[in-house]
Amino acid sequence: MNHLHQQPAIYLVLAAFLLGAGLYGLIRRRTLIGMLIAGELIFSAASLNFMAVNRFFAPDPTVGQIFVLFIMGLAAAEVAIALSIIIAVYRNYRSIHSTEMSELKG
Amino acid sequence: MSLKSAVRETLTGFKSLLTGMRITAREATKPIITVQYPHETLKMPDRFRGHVQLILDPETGKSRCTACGLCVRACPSDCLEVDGIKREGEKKKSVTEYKLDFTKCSLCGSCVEACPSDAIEYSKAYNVVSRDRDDFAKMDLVKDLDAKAKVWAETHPTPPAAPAPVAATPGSPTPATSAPAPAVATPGSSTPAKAAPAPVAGRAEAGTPGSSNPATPPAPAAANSPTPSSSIANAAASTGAAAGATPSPQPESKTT
Amino acid sequence: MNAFPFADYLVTAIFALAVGLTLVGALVAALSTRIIRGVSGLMICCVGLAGLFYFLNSPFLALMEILIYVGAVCVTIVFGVMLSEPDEPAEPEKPGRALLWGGTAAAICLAVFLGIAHLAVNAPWATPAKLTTDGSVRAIGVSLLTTYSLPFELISVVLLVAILGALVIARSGRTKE
Amino acid sequence: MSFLALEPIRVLLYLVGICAFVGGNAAYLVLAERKGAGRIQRRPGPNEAGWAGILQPLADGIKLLAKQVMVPPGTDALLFRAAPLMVMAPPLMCLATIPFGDTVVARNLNIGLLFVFSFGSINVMALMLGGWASRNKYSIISAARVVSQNVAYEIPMLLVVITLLMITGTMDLNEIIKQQAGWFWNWNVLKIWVNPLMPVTFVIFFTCMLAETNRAPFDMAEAESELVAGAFTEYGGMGFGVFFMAEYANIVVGCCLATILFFGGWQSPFGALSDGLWGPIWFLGKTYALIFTVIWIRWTFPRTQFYSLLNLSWKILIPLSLFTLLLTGAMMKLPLLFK
Repeated sequence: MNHLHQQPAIYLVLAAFLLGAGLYGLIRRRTLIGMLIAGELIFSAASLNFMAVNRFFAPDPTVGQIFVLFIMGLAAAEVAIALSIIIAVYRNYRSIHSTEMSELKG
Repeated sequence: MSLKSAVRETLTGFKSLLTGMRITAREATKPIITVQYPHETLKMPDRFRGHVQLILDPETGKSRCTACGLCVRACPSDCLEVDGIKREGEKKKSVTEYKLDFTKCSLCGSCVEACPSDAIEYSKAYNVVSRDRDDFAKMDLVKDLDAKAKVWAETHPTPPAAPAPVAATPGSPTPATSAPAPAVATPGSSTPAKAAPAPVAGRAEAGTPGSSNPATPPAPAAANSPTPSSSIANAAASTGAAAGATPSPQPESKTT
Repeated sequence: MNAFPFADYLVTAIFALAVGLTLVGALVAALSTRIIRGVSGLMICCVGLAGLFYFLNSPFLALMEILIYVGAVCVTIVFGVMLSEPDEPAEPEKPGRALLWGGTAAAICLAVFLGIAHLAVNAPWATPAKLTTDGSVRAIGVSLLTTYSLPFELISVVLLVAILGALVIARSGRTKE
Repeated sequence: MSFLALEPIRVLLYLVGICAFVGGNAAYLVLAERKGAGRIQRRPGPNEAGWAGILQPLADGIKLLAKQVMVPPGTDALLFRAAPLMVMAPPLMCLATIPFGDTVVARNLNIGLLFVFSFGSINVMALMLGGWASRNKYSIISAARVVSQNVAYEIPMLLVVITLLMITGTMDLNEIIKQQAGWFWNWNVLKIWVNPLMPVTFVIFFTCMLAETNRAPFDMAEAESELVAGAFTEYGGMGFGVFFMAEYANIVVGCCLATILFFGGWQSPFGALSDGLWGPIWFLGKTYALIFTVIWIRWTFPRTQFYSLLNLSWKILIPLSLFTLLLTGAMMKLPLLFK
């Protein structure tokens, strides 16, 4: 257990960092696509957390992997939907800056 | 698109693809038909109209031109200049100057038709190149003829007594061209560009010393020369072998 | 492997590379001003994550991460970027305001990061005494089609709905024009 | 010798060998392509550099190396420089798991097939980033085409591969090859008792491979007549050279994969003579036969139009590959009903 890559703390801290970075991006990004990227970072944080816990602390190391697979599937679906919405928004507003979408009527 | 038509379309499409591949495979096994340009050139057909040139009479090794000036008069673009002198012991005048302004020439051929003594013809030089405009504005056809005559003389070691001195040493009647003539006739021996400012047949860099007739360019062009007799053809071949030894730049070959 | 004297260093170096890629990628994804760089950052982050997954005994998930995130998600996002040219900046924020909001956001995120990291490091994790499966690809497949078959089917339905929804939404925007 | 037996050293040696293999292949496949094009069009092709043009790749390489790599103003310089590096990495990675012979493999993974596909998908990203970073209309159009084309053809390709996975039951490339031992009718492409549509499956795979590697008749991404040079319009010198090499390296990887999946990899066609040095010989022979088919196809067919390209994928290949998938599943599971 003296190897660096067998320390669960590294993975967990890294996952927390990904979450922090994702949150920051979600707050500070001003375009919808930027927010989408930040959202993906948060997904990645969750995946990494699942995998780390799965590797070190779970009695059945299959479950975490399956959950990460589901996360990936959901992320792919989310990106598809989000991008189609973004493109529709762009067609209506000629912009994807989140501050400019202030009308309620589409 | 119904399922049946989709299936049929797919199958016929696939079959047509295979047919296409069969055709290209068959073509790929056939011999090559392109001309490898700097190594070989096309033989120009008999009716090809290049610029005008003086004919070397294979019997005498001289021009048949009598400087009568009919061609000058026939020329609609006024691009010919002919001059001649009357020599001792000859009935007719012989040409000393025959200049063609190729920049004005429209290759109409009136001069060839007008010539009463069949002294001019179309050359087969199709790739005339030069860096100098004067090479075309003042094409010296007599000089080309002299170069040809020199070659002719070399391949006729025992010519008939009468024309031999004239052909070999044309110094007295044509003083202007006597000096450069030897340099011209031995391609690759000396600096061709200085010795011969005449138009360059073939590629300008190909080391062909100044002469617009097709006898002195490298071997491929020599094959194009009009061959009124076998002796000229031999002459062309011999000079061609000499000129062919000069380095010629490789062409850039590209696909797609 | 033990015969090779530098094996440990090599493994550690590769691990450090994976961690570094993840960190740098996340930072670029969160901080860069240009969207396309952000996507590149996400891609780098995902490659690093794939390396980490490999170290977490799951080469299958590592490859799936690359296949899905780099090959599908990032590509789709770049495609979206191409269609909506988001790089033209809106009217710039006032510097004071930007500093204020940026500082607040950074503080919040730092707090979240430190808090979760503290929790994660100090939590009383229990290492299991005995593993019930080996976590191989075969085990994943068996679990997917037995225990987790319902979520598996649901994911496929979600993906189908996502495809159809994406088509409908993107199309409606077009007809409106 | 014991030093060579060490795994890291061995892998390192193999990687060096793979780099040399890819480099040599990329260089000489360009020559083979030009020679093949020449033959099909009844001209000799490059024949000036060396005997029959044998040194032409060297001349081209020197020319490209001597050129300055220009970064046009207005481009995203970092991405612009990174894209050629990214595009070269995937084929090199993929070749690391490809078994050239029974024991001639850099690193045999038990999920080698997935490895090849996951790294192959990076290629699209690299082309897109290169196209986008160029800030050129043509490049961006080309990048958009690359994406829609690759997305469209990835689906039937993966469906076909799933069909094969159902038959083989493993993602280990060497194991897949070993299952095709014996006479040539044991090759997956001819296993019509498993699925009568196996040859069709191969045709789908091959078509998708052509589209994925942006080869004619599906080279919409670099349609010279419309898009100058597509995604690499702005690249000059070795930047362009690397893109070009990567294209050929991808073809090599694709043909290796087709050989493994459908033509028995390093197995000889008649059961014997596939061990030792014969393995790589058979493998490379089959691979090069496929590569020359690719070249042959390129110089036979004109470029398709983009909509018919997408129609082919969405309306024909995907339904067909779904059908083969279904048929294979049915034929594998039907015997269980009568037990």
